[in-house]
Amino acid sequence: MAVEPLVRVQAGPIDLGAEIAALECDGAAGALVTFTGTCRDEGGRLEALELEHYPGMAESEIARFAAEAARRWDLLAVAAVHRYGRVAPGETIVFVACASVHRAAAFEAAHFLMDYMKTRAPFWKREHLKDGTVGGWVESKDTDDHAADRWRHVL
Amino acid sequence: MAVEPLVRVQAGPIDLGAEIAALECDGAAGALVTFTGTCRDEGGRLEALELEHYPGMAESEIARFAAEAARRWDLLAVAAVHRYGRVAPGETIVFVACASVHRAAAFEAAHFLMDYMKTRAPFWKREHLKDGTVGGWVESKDTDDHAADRWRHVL
Amino acid sequence: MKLIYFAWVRERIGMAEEEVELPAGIETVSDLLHWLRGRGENYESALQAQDMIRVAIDKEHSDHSDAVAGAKEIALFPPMTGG
Amino acid sequence: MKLIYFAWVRERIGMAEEEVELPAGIETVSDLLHWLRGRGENYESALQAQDMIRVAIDKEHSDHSDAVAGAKEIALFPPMTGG
Repeated sequence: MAVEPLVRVQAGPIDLGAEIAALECDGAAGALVTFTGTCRDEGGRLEALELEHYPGMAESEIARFAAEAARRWDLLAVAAVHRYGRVAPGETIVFVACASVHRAAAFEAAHFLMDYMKTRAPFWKREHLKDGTVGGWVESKDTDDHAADRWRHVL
Repeated sequence: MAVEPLVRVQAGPIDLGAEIAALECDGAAGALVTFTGTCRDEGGRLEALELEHYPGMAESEIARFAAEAARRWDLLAVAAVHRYGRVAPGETIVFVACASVHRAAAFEAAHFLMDYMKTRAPFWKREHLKDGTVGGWVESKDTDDHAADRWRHVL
Repeated sequence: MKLIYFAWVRERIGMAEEEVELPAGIETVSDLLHWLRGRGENYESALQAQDMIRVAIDKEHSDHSDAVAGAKEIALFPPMTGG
Repeated sequence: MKLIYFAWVRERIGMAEEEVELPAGIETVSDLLHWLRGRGENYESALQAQDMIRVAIDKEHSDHSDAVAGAKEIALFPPMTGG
């Protein structure tokens, strides 16, 4: 029985406490793993990150990965929330949560979901610097691609 | 430069929101992974779990694993909180958090810490059932030992 | 067919989206990219590192060898940097 | 020397801790466990699955082959079930 993933793409801040509270999966879950990706201040240089996204596809791709995680691991709840627009240093960019009876399943599913979010969800980051200039688009990393690739061999 | 692990063993409830808020590790962290272990209701049979612990050693062993996690991975913050005494279904038994610039480090360190908490932290669980009887002591699982063992080969 | 661009592909081409009529002979995404690059400096500058360009056909990730026939919306963009 | 017991080891022995004077010849944890088992039914019942008993000397995990000399507090308990 597959769980219904909770997926959202939003411009406003992500409220961690509310997201975790919303995951209450009755009395069956034992293990909850959450991942929170936060906007770094890049040594104080960064004013904000601008996140461009592909409306429609962003939601559908994240929903696809979340469903895949629920198919591969024995999960009781899956949530994935991603922001777009301007994000200030210290604010949450992405939140992922996986609940399971088994901690290994919860850890692996959350890690899998994040590796895919990094490389396959249609979002692009650009830096706005404190000195008023607009920095370049953030470049993708080979390490992220390799991280996503390794899940092809799981299960 | 090793981080100072935040370790606590306590009888009262664990406040997730407060624990996560206390982890603010300035502007440098990008990735935060948390693990929350919750008391299951065992299909409605369970009134509460009773957690016996070895005062002094519980704290020092958890602090030792947390320091080991900070030594093996590049972490900006580590927290580990474990309850003892009576815990009701739905309440948090254990909370672990690892923050890092890199998500893989945060995921692996938190998983490592939990695997060790399960097998090496001096806590013992006993079930109190809704029918008023005291169930047996929870038996340890070979799978937990194997989960902890695999980290011997990491790094 | 609707073409839609993101991030520096959008910036270099100078627009977020456009409607195009594909000439005969454009069968794959790769053909489409080559054709677009011939349309002007802005397209060439956006798409010259052709291997790097990612493609979604009707909001699904696709390969350069995939057919474009029947697509309503084709999106072109740099490697993603979400999360 | 102080001995301290937890969980079903504590319950079967019937006390949480005690002070003991070890006789000559008790050099390792294993020796200690054998000696304790000879002290009565309750000890035998608690410690008969001797390989399963975990040991901490002065609050550090130890092996059955470790020496007990110099220890202030030795704890005996079942496999842990925290987390």
